[in-house]
Amino acid sequence: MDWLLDLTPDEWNAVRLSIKVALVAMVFSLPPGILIALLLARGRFWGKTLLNGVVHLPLILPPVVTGYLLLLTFGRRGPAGAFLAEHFGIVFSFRWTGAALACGVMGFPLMVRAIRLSIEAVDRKLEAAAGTLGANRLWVFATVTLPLILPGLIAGAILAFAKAMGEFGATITFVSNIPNETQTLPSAIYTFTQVPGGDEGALRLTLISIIISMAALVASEVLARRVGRRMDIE
Amino acid sequence: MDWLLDLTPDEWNAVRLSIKVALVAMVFSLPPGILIALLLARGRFWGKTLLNGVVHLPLILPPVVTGYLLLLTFGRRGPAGAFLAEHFGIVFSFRWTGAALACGVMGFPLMVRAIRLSIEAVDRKLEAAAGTLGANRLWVFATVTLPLILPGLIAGAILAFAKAMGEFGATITFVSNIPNETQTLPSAIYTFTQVPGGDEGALRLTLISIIISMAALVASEVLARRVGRRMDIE
Amino acid sequence: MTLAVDISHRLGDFVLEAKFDSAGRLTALFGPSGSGKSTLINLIAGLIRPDKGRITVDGRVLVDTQAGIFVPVHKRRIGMVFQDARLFPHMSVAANLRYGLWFTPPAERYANIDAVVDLLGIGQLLNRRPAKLSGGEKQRVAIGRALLASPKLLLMDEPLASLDEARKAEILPYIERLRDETKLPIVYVSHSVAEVARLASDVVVLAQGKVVAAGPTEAIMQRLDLLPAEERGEGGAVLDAKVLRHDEAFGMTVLGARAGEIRVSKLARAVGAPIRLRIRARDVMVATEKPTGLSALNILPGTIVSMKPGEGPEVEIGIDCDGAVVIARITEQSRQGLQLKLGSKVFAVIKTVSFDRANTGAGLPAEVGV
Amino acid sequence: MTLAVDISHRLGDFVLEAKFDSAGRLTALFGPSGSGKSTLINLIAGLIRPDKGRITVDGRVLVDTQAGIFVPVHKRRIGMVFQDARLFPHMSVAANLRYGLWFTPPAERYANIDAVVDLLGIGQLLNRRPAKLSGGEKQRVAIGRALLASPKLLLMDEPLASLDEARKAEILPYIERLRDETKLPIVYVSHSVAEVARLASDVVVLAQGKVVAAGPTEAIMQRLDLLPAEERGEGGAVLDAKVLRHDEAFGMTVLGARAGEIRVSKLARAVGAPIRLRIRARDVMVATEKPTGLSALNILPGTIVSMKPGEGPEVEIGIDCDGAVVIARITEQSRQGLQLKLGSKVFAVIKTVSFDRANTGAGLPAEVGV
Amino acid sequence: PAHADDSKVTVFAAASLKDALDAVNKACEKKVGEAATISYAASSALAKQIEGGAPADVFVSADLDWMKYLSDKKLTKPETEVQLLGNQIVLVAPKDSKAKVKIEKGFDLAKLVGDGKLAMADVKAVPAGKYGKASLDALGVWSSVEGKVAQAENVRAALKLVSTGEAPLGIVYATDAKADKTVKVVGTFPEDSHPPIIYPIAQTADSKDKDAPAFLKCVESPAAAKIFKEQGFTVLKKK
Ligand SMILES: Nc1ncnc2c1ncn2[C@@H]1O[C@H](COP(=O)(O)OP(=O)(O)OP(=O)(O)O)[C@@H](O)[C@H]1O
Ligand SMILES: Nc1ncnc2c1ncn2[C@@H]1O[C@H](COP(=O)(O)OP(=O)(O)OP(=O)(O)O)[C@@H](O)[C@H]1O
Ligand SMILES: [Mg+2]
Ligand SMILES: [Mg+2]
Repeated sequence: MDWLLDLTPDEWNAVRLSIKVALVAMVFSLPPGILIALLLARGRFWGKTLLNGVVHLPLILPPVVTGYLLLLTFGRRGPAGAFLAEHFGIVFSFRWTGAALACGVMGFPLMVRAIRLSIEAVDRKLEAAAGTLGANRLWVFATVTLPLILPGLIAGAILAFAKAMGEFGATITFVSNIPNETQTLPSAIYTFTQVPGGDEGALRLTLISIIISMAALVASEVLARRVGRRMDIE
Repeated sequence: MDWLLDLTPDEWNAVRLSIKVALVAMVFSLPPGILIALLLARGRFWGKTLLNGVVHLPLILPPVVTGYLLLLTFGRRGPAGAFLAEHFGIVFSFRWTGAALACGVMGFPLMVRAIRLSIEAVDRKLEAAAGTLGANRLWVFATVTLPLILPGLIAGAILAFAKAMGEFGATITFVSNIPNETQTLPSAIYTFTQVPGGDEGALRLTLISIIISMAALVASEVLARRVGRRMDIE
Repeated sequence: MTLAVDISHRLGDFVLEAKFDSAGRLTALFGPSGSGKSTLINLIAGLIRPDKGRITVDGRVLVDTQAGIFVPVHKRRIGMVFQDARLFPHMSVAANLRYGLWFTPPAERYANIDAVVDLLGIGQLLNRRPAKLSGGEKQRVAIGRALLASPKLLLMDEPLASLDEARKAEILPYIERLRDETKLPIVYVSHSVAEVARLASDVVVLAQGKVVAAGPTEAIMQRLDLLPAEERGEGGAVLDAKVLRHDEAFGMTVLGARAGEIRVSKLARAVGAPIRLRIRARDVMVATEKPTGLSALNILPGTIVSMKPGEGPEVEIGIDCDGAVVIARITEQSRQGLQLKLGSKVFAVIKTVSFDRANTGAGLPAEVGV
Repeated sequence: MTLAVDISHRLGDFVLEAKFDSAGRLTALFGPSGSGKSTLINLIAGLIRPDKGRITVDGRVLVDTQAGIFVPVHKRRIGMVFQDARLFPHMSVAANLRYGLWFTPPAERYANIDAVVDLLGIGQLLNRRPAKLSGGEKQRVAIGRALLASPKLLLMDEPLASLDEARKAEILPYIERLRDETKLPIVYVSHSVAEVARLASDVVVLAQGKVVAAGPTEAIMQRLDLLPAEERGEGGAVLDAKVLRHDEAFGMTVLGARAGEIRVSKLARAVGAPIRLRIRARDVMVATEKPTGLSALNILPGTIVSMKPGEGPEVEIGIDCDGAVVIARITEQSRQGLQLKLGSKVFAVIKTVSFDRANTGAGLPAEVGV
Repeated sequence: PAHADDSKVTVFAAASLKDALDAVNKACEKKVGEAATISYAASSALAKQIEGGAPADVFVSADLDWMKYLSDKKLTKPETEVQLLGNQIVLVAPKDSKAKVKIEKGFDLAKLVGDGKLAMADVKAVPAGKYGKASLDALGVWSSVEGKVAQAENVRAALKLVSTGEAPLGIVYATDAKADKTVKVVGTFPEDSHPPIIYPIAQTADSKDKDAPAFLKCVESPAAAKIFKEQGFTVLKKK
């Protein structure tokens, strides 16, 4: 245990940063994730296939390419990056926020898929019943659909979190590897694997990463089970 | 179009190889994927959390680490690699089969999650009904559960396929980047990005990769919709 | 209420073409399985958008395909009880019940949760999840949920089909009271003649997607040919009567109808209260001389005004008892034996106990409040 | 068949403790909503593993917690029709029907798919998906599916609850025929007295998880107190009779029971065939002198052997007609008016048409084969 | 070797050599009798793969460390090891940059970088990064810019950061800078400010391919040297 936790300050920072980045990525991708999953599961519109494709892009592309595209778009000279920086003061390049963005984008297809699957499993007759009781679409969603897809939501969120904990290629390409700012655990691990004799350090950080993600996983399982038990779909 | 398809023989090989690897990875991970999804969705056994954790490992770990672990385990000097080579003549190291293994492993958590979600959405009362009609567990699974989870299965398979099309870190670490043998599209793209002036080549291969994955995606959507329509869960 | 429907809608091979008006307080949709009752009620609720047509309630247009009007479900203020309960599995029974309250302005709430819970006998279920209820319990909760949304029109799709007689009998008076006192218009789907006869002011008879008859219950119930063969005996005259007096000694109530005095088991209704009686055709005997020494208490003199062959060896005899027609269903053998003809002076003999609660629209037990 | 159940099982707050034996061909589980009927039938099917106890069918142990025996569902060869149809949504109706065939050795198949399809009137549905069926259609398909698995014991959990009377009447004879001809033992859940009286050879009455009475249908049906208040009139004598002769002229059949000759609408049964009659207490009148000029054809002389106060102002009069007891339900007012006492010689007056098909166990229309 | 075509020489080479080595391979095809199969990846990955039993005949590393890693484990044939190529590291800026600098001891790099970042390859792991850090250390400016360094996964990614304008300055190989028209070289780091930049080549211990020596010989030939020089490498004297 001592051996495991005998980290340099930079490594501690990487641990903290990784958790922060993964959490932020997860939380901020949930609302758009739900929205897009809803559109894909329920919507009938032109370009649905396209939207579906775009959502899956980060999965299909090598992470480095994704990172590069992010750099071109959200970098300080990129169109979106310049716009956001100017109007909202949101800067991604070389910031931990950029790491979160990269992790969020990489985990997005996983999250959307999970949520979409659960939305498709919802019994629409229940939603109709809620409608007859006076609930408009938004209320129906909030009081019936959302609770019913909670297990899928949890699954999607934890997938995104886990992915964020392991994401490396897009992150380092987009925001590089700046200790205390953008050096997440995977970047630190990468550095170790690239030097002869770095295996031990890599192993240690890997174990820490596993422990964190496992804890999150177990927590999500427990949560999902409790939600499921409460529900007991007939 | 000409420009897009004006590939060198090695690049053509990379395209073919990527499709082969992704298909094989998808097909071979389906049976264990279903099995483990079943265990996780339905089983109650000691170590379920552990199993769940292990399945998610490839998602959590940086791909390089996963690739390295694969090298250590399934390489010709690794315990599993040596065993399989000796007893079954199956060699992974530096073969396309190894690339398929790496891609399969990386996509496994995604596939399992998708399948598990759909299993959890299956109405167990229908399975009970099948039981009363004389079907044993296996038949119930084959004739009721399996058809009902088909949309989830398709979703899981396509996720695994797309992931395999984009997988790079674990593959190149495990089986290197040998033209005609283990050089998949992402590896070829990587190689392009590593040399000055390689951007155009990288872009071309990226586009090809996107086209293939999108085609698969659209096909899976159509399939899933047809299955879903056929079913129209009440 | 006036409900006006003129709609056509196609579902696969099935075509629903329904046109009818109803100004009744409770309109029953009656017809065999697969005749389109649920489809029609879903159209009224707004759960299905019709291919073509128009539905108005009290002049308010709910849908009009020509004018391009379609009021969305949640704005229709329509309570619906489904054939399958459709309770929210993630909420307790109590939360299910209260669901509609959120969307009802306090001023428009007329249903009281405690009274409804008492009435439906679901007090001990409040903290349960729907998955842990029996079939009948689920349906009772579903009825409560719809009522508590204080709807302006209540649609019920065979809400009692999965309830036992005791529960049915407990709930029916409540539906009657809703019908009579809150002026809540109700559209009620059923394939039970008894339910329809008891509850409905108007009946719409559906068969294979078409309206084969529509009109006041009295008229429809006398047309035994509209009823399924198995239930013809359940049909018969439906008479409006008044409570004349109570006979405390024997626990009886005497009703006055145009046909004469009729004795039934004591009713918890004030003298003068209007009552609806159903006299099932199969409960009526015909006598050519006034019977004596017989336990039947209700013997109404009258004249035979109609004779229709019924099912098999039976005939349906219409007896005009001072203006109201009572229908009797007897065998051809008896008819010949008694030499009955049009114009014969006869007596309609009715067993008192044939007027059980289900046939009199007796209303609510006194202690239940809404 | 002998079905022996001695089981206790807890579900949340609900405790089922059932002990009974039944050697009947069709055993009805009868009781109000929430009394544990579905739970009990699930225990017999093997869908629930009991906390404690033993169930045997014809000596074959299905479950015995003490001996650690639990035969899995699919090995029980038990056909089950659920309260909710539970059709496989991904298969056509035809595939649903054929499902059980896969698991039935050809030698043991006794059900014929064409006959079943014809009978249930589902021929035009065969290519549809379950989602496109109406509620009643679903249930009919579910019944067909269970039958086609050629089970050795058929469990039916209120299979007719969502069917209209016409369909019920079509299916009931088929269930009777199964009961009588294939020797397929049936356990039938119902809360309808009419269904139970018609179908059951034995009845187990449940209330709040306990068996309150069990025995032959005749005995249970005469105990009007066991029936829900609303349905007491539905109870009464159940008599075994034989077809004596047919009266073609009037389309009548004359039955011979111990109580005397009884005339009913023509039955499609051979002379000599055994028939079960239910004589509803509310359909029987009592006369002190033999009525004349009355349309009622069945007038049985007898002696009053019992008088029980019934609901409200009513009394239940047991009349021994040559060994068979017919029960009449009349008002106290009539009883006093006619001065009826134990031992009085009276006539039980029964309307012919009261013996409708649902009360006679008339069996299958001739053209339907199994 | 376990791969598909047993008769071909398999080369594991650092990814940054791709263009040069592909050209040399083509030129050598006749002499060797066949084109070699070349697998490009990071030196670290390749070294570990060779350790794991990869069917490589020849290893070309981007630095001495990974070659030493293998030779220490007796996985190379020491007699075949040659320091093949050399390279330089340079300071680059976007094409439109106005930055002017003379790289010397204590030059004010921090001021040049300003609010931006100095793009480098990973300073602990990637050779180009390691050399760059050593050089800055020797020039006494590391401590002043340490906080402004953005470490990329590899030298190409560092170059991308500069060429997209994300970082105003970067440290990359001369070979990379030369081929990229979107950046310009602002200065070259003195050779003596960092350990020599060397690409060693060696035959692996397991290599049995009879053509491998011919391939090595060809790569070390003057004809090959010409190609390497065209790409901006320096060709080292054999020792
Ligand atoms: N989605 C659909 N596609 C095609 N046909 C349908 C669909 N839904 C229902 N039907 C058919 O429409 C007809 C009317 O169905 P509906 O549910 O309205 O009948 P119902 O009168 O309510 O019957 P029940 O009393 O059995 O509930 C049935 O024949 C049914 O098979
Ligand atoms: N999983 C469960 N947990 C707790 N209580 C349950 C559960 N399932 C059923 N019950 C309760 O057990 C009792 C018996 O239920 P059951 O379904 O057997 O009744 P039933 O006689 O079939 O009623 P119905 O006629 O309404 O179908 C009910 O009171 C019900 O609330
Ligand atoms: Mg319906
Ligand atoms: Mg039940």
